Amino acid sequence: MSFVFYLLAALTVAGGLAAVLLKNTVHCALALTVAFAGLAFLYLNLDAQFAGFAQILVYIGAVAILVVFAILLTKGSETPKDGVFSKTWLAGLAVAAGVFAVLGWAVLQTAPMLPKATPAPAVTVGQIGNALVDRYVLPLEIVAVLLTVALIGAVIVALHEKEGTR
Amino acid sequence: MTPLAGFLLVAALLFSIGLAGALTRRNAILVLIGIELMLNAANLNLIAFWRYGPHPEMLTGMMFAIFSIAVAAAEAAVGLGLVISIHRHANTTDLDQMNRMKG
Amino acid sequence: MQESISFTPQLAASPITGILWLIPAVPMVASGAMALLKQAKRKTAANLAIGSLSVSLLLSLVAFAHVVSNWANGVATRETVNFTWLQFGSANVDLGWVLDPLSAAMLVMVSFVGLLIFIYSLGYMEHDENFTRFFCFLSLFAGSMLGVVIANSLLLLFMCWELVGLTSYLLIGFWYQKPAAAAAAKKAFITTRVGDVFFLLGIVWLFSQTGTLLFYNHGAGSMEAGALSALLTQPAALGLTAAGAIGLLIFAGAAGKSGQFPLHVWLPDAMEGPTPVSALIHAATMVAAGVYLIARVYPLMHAGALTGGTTTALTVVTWVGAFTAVFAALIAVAQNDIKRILAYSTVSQLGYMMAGLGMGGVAVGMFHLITHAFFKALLFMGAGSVIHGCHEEQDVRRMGGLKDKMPLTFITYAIGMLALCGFPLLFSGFWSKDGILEAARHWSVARTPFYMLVFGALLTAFYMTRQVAYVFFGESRGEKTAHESPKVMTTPLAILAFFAVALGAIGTPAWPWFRAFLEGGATRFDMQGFAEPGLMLLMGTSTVVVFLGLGLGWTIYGGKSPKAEEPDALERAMPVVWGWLRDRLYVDELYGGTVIAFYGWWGRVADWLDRRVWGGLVAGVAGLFAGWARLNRFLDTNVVDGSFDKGCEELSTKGGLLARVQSGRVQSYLRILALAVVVLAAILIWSSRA
Amino acid sequence: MIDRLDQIFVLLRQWVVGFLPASWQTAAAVVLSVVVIVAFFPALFALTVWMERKGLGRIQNRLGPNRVGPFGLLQPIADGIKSLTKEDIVPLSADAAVHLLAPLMLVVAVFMGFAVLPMGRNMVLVDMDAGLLFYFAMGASTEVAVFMAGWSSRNKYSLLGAMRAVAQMISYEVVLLLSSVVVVMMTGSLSLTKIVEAQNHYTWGLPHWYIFTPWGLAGFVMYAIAATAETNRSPFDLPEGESELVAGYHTEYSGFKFALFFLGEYLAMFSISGLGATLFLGGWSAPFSFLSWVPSWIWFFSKLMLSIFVFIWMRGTLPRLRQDQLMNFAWKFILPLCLLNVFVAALWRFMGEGWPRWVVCSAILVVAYVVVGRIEMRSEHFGPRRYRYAE
Repeated sequence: MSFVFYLLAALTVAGGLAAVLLKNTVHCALALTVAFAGLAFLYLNLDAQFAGFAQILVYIGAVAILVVFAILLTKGSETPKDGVFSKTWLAGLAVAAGVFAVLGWAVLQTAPMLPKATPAPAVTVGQIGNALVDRYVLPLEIVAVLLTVALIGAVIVALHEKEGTR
Repeated sequence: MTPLAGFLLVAALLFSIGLAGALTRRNAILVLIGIELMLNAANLNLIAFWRYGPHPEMLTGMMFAIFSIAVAAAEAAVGLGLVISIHRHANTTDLDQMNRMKG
Repeated sequence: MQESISFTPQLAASPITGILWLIPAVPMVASGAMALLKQAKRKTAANLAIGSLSVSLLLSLVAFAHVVSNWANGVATRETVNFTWLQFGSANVDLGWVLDPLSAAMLVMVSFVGLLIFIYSLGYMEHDENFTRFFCFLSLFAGSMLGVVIANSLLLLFMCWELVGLTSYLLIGFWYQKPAAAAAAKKAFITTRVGDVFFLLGIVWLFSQTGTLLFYNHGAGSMEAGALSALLTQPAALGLTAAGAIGLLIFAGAAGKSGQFPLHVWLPDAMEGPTPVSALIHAATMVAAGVYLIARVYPLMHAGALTGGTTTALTVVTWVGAFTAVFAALIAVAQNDIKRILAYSTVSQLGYMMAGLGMGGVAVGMFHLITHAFFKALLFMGAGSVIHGCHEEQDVRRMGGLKDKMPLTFITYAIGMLALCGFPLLFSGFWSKDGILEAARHWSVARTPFYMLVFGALLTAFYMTRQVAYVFFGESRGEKTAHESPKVMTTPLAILAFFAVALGAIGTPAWPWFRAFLEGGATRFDMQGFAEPGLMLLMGTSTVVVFLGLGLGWTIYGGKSPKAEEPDALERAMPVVWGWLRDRLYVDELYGGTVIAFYGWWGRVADWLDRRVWGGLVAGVAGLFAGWARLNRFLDTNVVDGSFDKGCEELSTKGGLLARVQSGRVQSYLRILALAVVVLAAILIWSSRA
Repeated sequence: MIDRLDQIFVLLRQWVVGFLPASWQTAAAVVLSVVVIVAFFPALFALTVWMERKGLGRIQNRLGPNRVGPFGLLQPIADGIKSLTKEDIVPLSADAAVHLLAPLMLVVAVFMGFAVLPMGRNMVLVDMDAGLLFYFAMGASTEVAVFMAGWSSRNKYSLLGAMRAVAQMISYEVVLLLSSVVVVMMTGSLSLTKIVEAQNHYTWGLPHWYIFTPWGLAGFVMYAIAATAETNRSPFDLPEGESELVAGYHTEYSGFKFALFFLGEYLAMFSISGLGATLFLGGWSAPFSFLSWVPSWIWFFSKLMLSIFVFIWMRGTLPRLRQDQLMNFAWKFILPLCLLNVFVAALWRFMGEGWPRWVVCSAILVVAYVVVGRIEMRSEHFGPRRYRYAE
């Protein structure tokens, strides 16, 4: 467990916490990007170069921006008077805590049997590409279709129903 | 503690944080943010297992993560689109007020 | 990276082969574009169609030149581009295209004749309001026909084959307002389909035996020694080898497309379509596709033949062909519709080609195919021009004396007619037909086909003379006065006429260029070709026969001009036979009386069964249940309801309480979900560690 | 001698690093190159600003800066001093933290991009296997910075500018990626050094640059357009259109922070031009084989400066687009052509050597360009907008 790992983990978790705790929605979104960045660095720390960069490209470059747009379009940026947390926040928190308890317990239970540190696998982008078009070609196609459908669907859902516009 | 366990713990923590956010925030967009966090925690798991698993050269976990990143992007697009259209109808993104589908 | 692309073809030896696929692709794309056009955009459509086909012609010529140059350097061209189309399990289906002398020659013929006919249609379809649609169909047809020609895979060939069938259907029924046209279209489609079923069976069988549908694949193709020898060892029913049986099945498909005897009935009716269509599809190209198919799979048909001998498949081909030749010629004698006469003559000429393939091999059959394509297209377009000139009159008895009114049409038509009759020495038809007769003379199995074909030649000369005498000589019997057709129609006629004469030059015994080209031998000009024993005699006979036919025809019909109503000269002589012939030997009636009648009867039976038996049963059961239901209703209303209603009220109140859970709040649901997950995970882990 | 000159920077670095203990050397080498990059490009930036102002002056028939130093050469330095000594104003209602972070994040992200650019033979900071992906990832994260700047200023002009900028950058980033994909398809690698190596061959003294192929040319043109939009340069400079919204997302910035934005913009221009040169113009390879004795880095930077000049030229020449035109142009015109270009590249690979692929590929591209262009120009997306008053 290197120092770098602890640093990145702290960064990521802090970003996540800020993302769900902050009052101002836009701040939440920005904190989310911090968490994403932390995750990307964790991937790099796991020798998953491609996944790390893809994470930055997709999440920071697209998803975060998307969230921000949504916030501004729904004027959610101003904080409501009656608190940002729902009435049942306590129950929710309890459940989340329960989930973490179970997961953490499971991890610690199984920690001894987990594999020890292994040599870093040398995976080039070329291998990933070949795997994509050969072993994983069907999932690839399906994801392509899914993305197209999602694109069209999102556009249609967000369209004005007013005739005259589009 | 093995490195893998560390990553798994971080993932678990992140997942719980996301869940807490999704369960406690009132703003629909923030619920989506929480869900994004949960997805990312799952990705972290996948990649950690790929890295320390028996056959990293098979790329299985990596592929899983890449595909789930793509799917998550689609999810975000559609979810936010829904939020926007809901806001256009009900003029709110407060989930406590969106309870018209009660039984 | 190169390896990661799975379908990288073994790249063709020459660039032209690499882009051979463009030849069919261009017209197809053009037709797709035309399909999107407005009907009003006639000019654009015409430009698209003709432009695209001329591109194809250009490429075909390049390919042809490439093959010829290779041949001149003593190299027999056979360049293929194959790629995997589908892959299931271990088997994979390959498609591909091939450039060899056969396909090259056919390519040039199809695209050239096609182009001429396109140009001709400009004039012919001028006044049709569906001009654009017509050209869209035409180019689709041209594209798929060229696809058939270049296909190196039986499957690809079959696809294009079906496309060709579809376009032929669309074009025959082009004037779908005419019930006759619609009916003819249906008939053509269904009849050819009968053949195609057998064809498909053959394909499947071939695939199951050889595991590939490619013709040529560097020794691994189904038309190459390895596969063939494997096929020969496979016995099939009736003492046939698998090769023979598959050959016969494929021949059934070919017979369907090119109107061989049992399946010829659709072709004459197909004349309901516009004349350019008849010229392009039902004379020059599509009907020849069957012959081309046989030529393509000739190695399969010929497999296992003893030296100089023949195989069962080829024998069948020969007999069917010879019979069709005579049979159709007989019928043609007694027809009065100008296009029907030509149609039947087409059928009989196709019979000649089949017989030629069966007895003399690829070169003989293909040569007749090529020459016939030119002069028959010429004849049809001439007929079209005549019909156009006579204001859509098609009955030869209502024409006459046109040779002065439409001189150009007359001259070209006469040339075509002489070529078809096989007028000695000058005309291409003579040489190609003589090639077939020559082959028939040497055929080892039987002599009968030879005599049949000679008789057929006599008949051909006779009915053509009759037709020409009716149409162009004597004085006019039509109501309206005829006029010559516009240049855009007559120019293609002239060009075709030239080729109808000139093409003969490449197939004379003295200089068998075409045969050498196909079979890849050397050739040079020497008169010794004629010195072969008996050849002169043969040529003499056919000459005599031709003159006999012409003379007969002229003596009976020449000069005089009977009224349309009064019976035909021959009819007076032998009314009974004439009746048979006029009624097309009752083949249609036969089918009508057997197959179709049976279906009709069976349909009525089924209908009756439905109405009476099943219907009665259903009604009875229904009645039963209805009665039971009435009983139930009585019980319900009087017995059950009271208590039941109480129960319902109870339930709804309790349900209302329960429904509180469904608060409609997303987060509450999510919470419950998460809780469930927690519990589940806890249980799992607990059980796993215990 | 020649290759000494070619490798001069590499050798210098080795020489300097040589003084340190072996264990530090690798790290020191990296630090050294980073320092060099961080020092060099701002200098280039100063030069470019002078060039731009002079060039615009010529185009607009003015003299341009001519007071400070010979030909006003010292003008940029004067500007720098001015902006450094200026008061740093932060609006009262502004979100101070974000307002501060935005310019830093922008500049850092932009600087990151240089890490993978091969500026000469063996002259790349980190030769990453996924270099191109890294570059685009960094480019993507600038958008967040721009948004932060615009939003944190609490100023409607800034917000509008930021929104425009982000929308435009996202849209054109898609085009940027897709037009670079063809190169990756051909090279089979995301590593920029490999891409340059793949182009560093010659037939009859002419280079195998990708721009000299149908798909390469099309890709380069689309890349150039997308790059112009990505760097918010005229004619795509709506986010800063001073006539429409005062200065876009950096309206509320002054002094050093503003200077950082200014710097970041030009650095982005440099790096994106460098990437363009690397992808399509053969990076540091010489245009003719007989010129390959000239040091590689000279070629790289001359190509870079050439494209910078083109940027300036365009800015002086072309009028600004309208927002809806901009978007329609990205999504309805360039994007389809980009996708087609990918297909064409595949076809090119499929058809193998020989003249036919040249004919076919060029034909497809030209026809598509003409047809799509015709259709689009007919539709009202590009023509004058029909205003509907009193809605």
